[in-house]
Amino acid sequence: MFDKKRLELIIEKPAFKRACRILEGCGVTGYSALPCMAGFSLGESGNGRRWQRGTDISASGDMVLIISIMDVALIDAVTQKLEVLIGMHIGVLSVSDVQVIRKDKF
Amino acid sequence: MFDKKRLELIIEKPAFKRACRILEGCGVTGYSALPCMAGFSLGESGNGRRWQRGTDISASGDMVLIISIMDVALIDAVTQKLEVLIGMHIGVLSVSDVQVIRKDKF
Amino acid sequence: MFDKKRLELIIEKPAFKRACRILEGCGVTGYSALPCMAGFSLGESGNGRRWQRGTDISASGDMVLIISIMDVALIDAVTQKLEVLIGMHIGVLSVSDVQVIRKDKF
Amino acid sequence: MSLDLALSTLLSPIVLFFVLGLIAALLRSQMTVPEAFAKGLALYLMMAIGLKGGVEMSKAVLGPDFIFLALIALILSFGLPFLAYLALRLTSGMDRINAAATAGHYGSISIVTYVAATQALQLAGISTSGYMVAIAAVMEVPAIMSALMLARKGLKEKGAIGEGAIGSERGELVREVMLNASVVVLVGALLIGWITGEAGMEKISPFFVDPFQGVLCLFLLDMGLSAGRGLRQGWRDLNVGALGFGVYMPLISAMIACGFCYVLNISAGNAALLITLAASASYIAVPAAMRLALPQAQPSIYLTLSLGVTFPFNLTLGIPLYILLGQWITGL
Amino acid sequence: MSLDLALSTLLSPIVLFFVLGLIAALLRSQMTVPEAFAKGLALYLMMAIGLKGGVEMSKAVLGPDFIFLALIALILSFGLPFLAYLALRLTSGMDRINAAATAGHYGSISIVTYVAATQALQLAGISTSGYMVAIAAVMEVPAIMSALMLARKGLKEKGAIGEGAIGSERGELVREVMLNASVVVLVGALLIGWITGEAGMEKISPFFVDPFQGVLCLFLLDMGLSAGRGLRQGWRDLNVGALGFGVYMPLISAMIACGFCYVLNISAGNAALLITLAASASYIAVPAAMRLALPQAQPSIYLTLSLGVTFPFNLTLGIPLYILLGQWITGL
Amino acid sequence: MSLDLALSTLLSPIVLFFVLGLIAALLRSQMTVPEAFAKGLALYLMMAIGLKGGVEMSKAVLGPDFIFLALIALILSFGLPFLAYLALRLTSGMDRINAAATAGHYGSISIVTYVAATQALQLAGISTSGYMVAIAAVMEVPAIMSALMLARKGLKEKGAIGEGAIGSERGELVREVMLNASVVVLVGALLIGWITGEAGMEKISPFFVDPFQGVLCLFLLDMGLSAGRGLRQGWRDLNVGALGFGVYMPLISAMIACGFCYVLNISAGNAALLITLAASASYIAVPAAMRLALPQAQPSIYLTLSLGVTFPFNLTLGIPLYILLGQWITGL
Ligand SMILES: Nc1ncnc2c1ncn2[C@@H]1O[C@H](COP(=O)(O)O)[C@@H](O)[C@H]1O
Ligand SMILES: Nc1ncnc2c1ncn2[C@@H]1O[C@H](COP(=O)(O)O)[C@@H](O)[C@H]1O
Ligand SMILES: Nc1ncnc2c1ncn2[C@@H]1O[C@H](COP(=O)(O)O)[C@@H](O)[C@H]1O
Ligand code: NA
Ligand code: NA
Ligand code: NA
Repeated sequence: MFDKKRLELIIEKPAFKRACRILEGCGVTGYSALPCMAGFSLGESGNGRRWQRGTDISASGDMVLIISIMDVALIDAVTQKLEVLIGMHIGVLSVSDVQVIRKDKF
Repeated sequence: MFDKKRLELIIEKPAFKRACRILEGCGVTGYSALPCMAGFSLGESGNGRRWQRGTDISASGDMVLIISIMDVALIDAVTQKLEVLIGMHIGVLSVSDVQVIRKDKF
Repeated sequence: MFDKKRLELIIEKPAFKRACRILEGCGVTGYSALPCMAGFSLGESGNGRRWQRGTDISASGDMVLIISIMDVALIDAVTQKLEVLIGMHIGVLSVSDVQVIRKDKF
Repeated sequence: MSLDLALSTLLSPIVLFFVLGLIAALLRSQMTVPEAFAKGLALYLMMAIGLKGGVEMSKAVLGPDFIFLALIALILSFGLPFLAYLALRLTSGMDRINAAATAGHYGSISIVTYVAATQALQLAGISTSGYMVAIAAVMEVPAIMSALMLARKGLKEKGAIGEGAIGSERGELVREVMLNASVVVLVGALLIGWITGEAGMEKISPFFVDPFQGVLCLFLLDMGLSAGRGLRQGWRDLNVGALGFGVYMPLISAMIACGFCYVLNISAGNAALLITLAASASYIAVPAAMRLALPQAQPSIYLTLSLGVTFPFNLTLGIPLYILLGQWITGL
Repeated sequence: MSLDLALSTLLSPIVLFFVLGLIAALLRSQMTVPEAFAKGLALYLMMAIGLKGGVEMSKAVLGPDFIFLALIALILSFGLPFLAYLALRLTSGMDRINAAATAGHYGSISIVTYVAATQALQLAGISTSGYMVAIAAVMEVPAIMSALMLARKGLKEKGAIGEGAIGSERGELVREVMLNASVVVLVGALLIGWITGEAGMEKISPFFVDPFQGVLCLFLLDMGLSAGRGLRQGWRDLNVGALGFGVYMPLISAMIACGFCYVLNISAGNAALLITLAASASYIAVPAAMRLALPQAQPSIYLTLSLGVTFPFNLTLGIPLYILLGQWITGL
Repeated sequence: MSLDLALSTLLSPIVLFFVLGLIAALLRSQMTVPEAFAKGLALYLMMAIGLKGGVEMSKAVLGPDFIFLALIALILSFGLPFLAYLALRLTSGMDRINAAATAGHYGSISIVTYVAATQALQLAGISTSGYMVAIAAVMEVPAIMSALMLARKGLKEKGAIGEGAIGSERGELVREVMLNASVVVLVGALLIGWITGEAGMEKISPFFVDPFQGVLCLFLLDMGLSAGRGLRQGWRDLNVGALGFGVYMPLISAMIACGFCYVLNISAGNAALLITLAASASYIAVPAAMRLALPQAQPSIYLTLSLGVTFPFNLTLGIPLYILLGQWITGL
């Protein structure tokens, strides 16, 4: 098995396509997106804010989870570019280690 | 990048709000929930039971996946509290290591 | 906490049941499936192909994300069997380390 | 005449679409009705039922008859679970907690069974009162309380009482149970129908009245699929005693409701509906409440029984029988 | 007569179902209308509105009256945000970016408010022109441009201008705004209604005309749930000045529209509709555009105001008032 | 007259909504019909078609004519893929496996194209038989078997035959193909319509008959969006030979069906429908089966051709042509 990186980005739906464009621009070999149904953020005020799908008819508050498995060499460039995006948009980014079987697929 | 913990809790929908309350009570800075569409559990009898969304009109059998990125210092308290919950409710809990870019966000 | 493996398989819907059968056949104690809503793959031509739920009425292009937490002893057999499947079907497989609280559950 | 009734019920498009779904699921067809669509239809059906009932109620004066009937309905919903619990414990060897949860389902009601009965009665030319919808709403919730009372002993045995679930979250439980979607929509639409009356109904009847039966067909196709899949996955968890319970319990409930009807001296149509309500078992409101209040109980047991066994039985054989019972008891 | 109008609006099934949803959400019922189902209904409503308007337009010749009205509508949609921005900055202490985003919502329109007004007018026996749907479509988008212009100063202050979002992705933004679902469906259906005319409509009216009011009931139940949930979660982010804005801004917009109506000398029904459009605030097209173009603005502010405060106000008290205003101004 | 027919088909609301969706997708509007809603509508349409056909069948006696027609249909569905395969291999240079999978789609049918043809025939005052729905159902599946036979050679070349997919899981494949949703619902509703007849239909026709055309408009809006998006994403994978196939193959199929119609001596309406069925290509049942049985084939090829090229062609130009063909061949 080969070591790769797994990027997980939780981002608001209106910025979804921007995130995709960034990922594609960085040359990742693929990604998958899943719809979130609810979420919570403590926020700076410490007040706490919950959201839930269906609360907002414009669906502009919905979040999307994007998973992308990529080469270790790529991860720094990708996170740097995405950092700018989640500076503007609501989002959460994390990276972890994974093993894959097909080395050249990613 | 900074080391954090990623908690992944798969829990039945009726207990979803309880799980959220526990997470919020422990002071996590946020979480996201995603709807599951199917699942399988071998069970104690070794018989194996599959479920699928849409099989049960009350939707009380549906499962939800909750992801929460949190500080390493928090993870023990959170898992302990959630352990009680999944003692009562159907659920699966796992923890892994992740790296993030914004240290204070989590 | 005990060390286990977390398998994440992103696979096209028509092969979903096959993947489940393989997992069950290997003796995993459970899995959960989540619906994807969009995805991208660079492909061999380097052309890049996006898909999105709702683009295809037959829904045969939809992808499903399967998560299964399992014992370290099991992971090799499972990935080997799944490798054959994703040789034929569209899919992405990755494995990572996780910690769980209930040792015997997995 | 009774055979006629049974046949015309069995061969109505509604029942036939249910059977179609059932067969498709048992043959393991991959066909599904999208969940969001089915839930939208369920909402439509409850609104339509509530509105129709409300308009009927706005035309008549609600006398003491109604109050008595509502009281009886309350007693039935609250009381039947105790009987069901006993029956389950005696015949199926089910443990306390599962028996209590299952029993709760049989005190509460199935609104689709109710609707199917009103359709069959209409076909047979037997009139019913609009306020019966209110009676149905009354019977939704009390059974849940009985189930929780019945489960106390089992929980004590397991040492599970006093834990978070039942202790601090009672408020949430009460709110979710009292304000569950079917109660809110049914009672809300009933009130709206009552307030706006015939005049308000006129403009919305092309949506809520005319297509009603057709929508029911589509919904019952989905119910058939659900019942069939539930049955296929769950029957292994049930022994003969439990499976039998799914058929004889509705009959016991029907007989008891019969007795009350005799005492109350109500019309044949209303009697048939009350009997049907008593004999029907919940598969929406109660399972959701049980996962919240009694997570230790197994859904595969109570859902299989209520949706996989009792619902098909009532829809096909039960309803004609309950109509005959209603006619017979009021003719005595 | 004015009291009559208010009462018949308030007690129409449409408004009552909205109130039912609102109450259910405020009481924290878990009830929901499945999202996919609600969006499907929204689509249906927009198609039906567009078709009806198009058929009406196919019967009459569009004269200079229509052109003038469309021009006024454009001015209103483009201009009102500037006023709203001023009002917000003066009374609520909101920062520049949030004020700009919120202001944009009040220049654009709510198609459901528009429909509710047409229903109330029909009930009151006041006739309106089919082309008013086109006027509504005209007012959807310009306000978004005003919001972006208003936000420039705030963005410059923050040093955020010139960044990717506003720079290179302008093309995408323009496309998403001009081709958002409501504009496409509304304008498309309008054209189709116009092309096929009365003859084409005949075959599809059992679906698009007869059940329309009933579908609206179901949809408003969902809107009530959304408004209630939005209000419960968002009111903490709003001070009294901001909350007040949600009520007085529609009234200001209504007065200004009134002035234009007087100048244009249009019919009472059309005047009532134009006033309603001016007074209504967007909660579908504009929020989606704002998340794209002004991600720094907080949805909890603008959505709570537009959906949680202004929409309920317009639906209940606003519409009767706007109808009276329309009658009064054309009677002068 | 033929121009009239073409024009009235092209300007019917159904086709116009399809074109609206197509344009919106090609302009990259973000508009969507929620998937669950669209699938619910598809279910409704199939139930309605089946029921109507069944009721018609219950009125007449099915003679040997029907049996012969069904046989011809079987032969067409089974045989056309072989022709399609040849054509693809000769003109487009597609590899064996993709050619086989694509060919399968053209033997099977598109039920929406069928419905659009019945609507156009009705408009033109040409009568058809109810049992044609059964003929459509007969043609759904056989083509899949042909595709698998055609693919064998390609699989052998690749050394992929004998692997799990085709070996041990044959049972599942057969079940999924024979019991796919469209076959189950179509055949099931047909039987139900047949059993309950005119009497049973009466109560459900306000749902299944009156709004049918309107629902079709909404559904075709979604089809237009799908076709447009498929086309935009998939055309790059297709060369001119392949794209041309999407237009000339339906014409070849139509000519062959024409020949059979001449031999069978059936009515002009039925001939038009059989020709349409032969000329239409599947985009629901067959792609799903192909992902299961021939995962090596590329969906972007066969779906783009069937949904993005052939369906729009048939809906707009094809249907009027097939109707004329039907009239011409039966007039010989
Ligand atoms: N590197 C990746 N990370 C996550 N998902 C991927 C990745 N590559 C492909 N996918 C998913 O798998 C689908 C098919 O990819 P492929 O197997 O490359 O054709 C894509 O549409 C994505 O949903
Ligand atoms: N620590 C976290 N772990 C997982 N998801 C989070 C976390 N923090 C925020 N989110 C998600 O991101 C959304 C917006 O959070 P924020 O960026 O803090 O406003 C929330 O509603 C959650 O869905
Ligand atoms: N090992 C596992 N990995 C992932 N999901 C699991 C696992 N075990 C159980 N699940 C999920 O949890 C549900 C209930 O499992 P259980 O708690 O074993 O009854 C299943 O239907 C799955 O959705
Ligand atoms: Na009962
Ligand atoms: Na406005
Ligand atoms: Na064909």
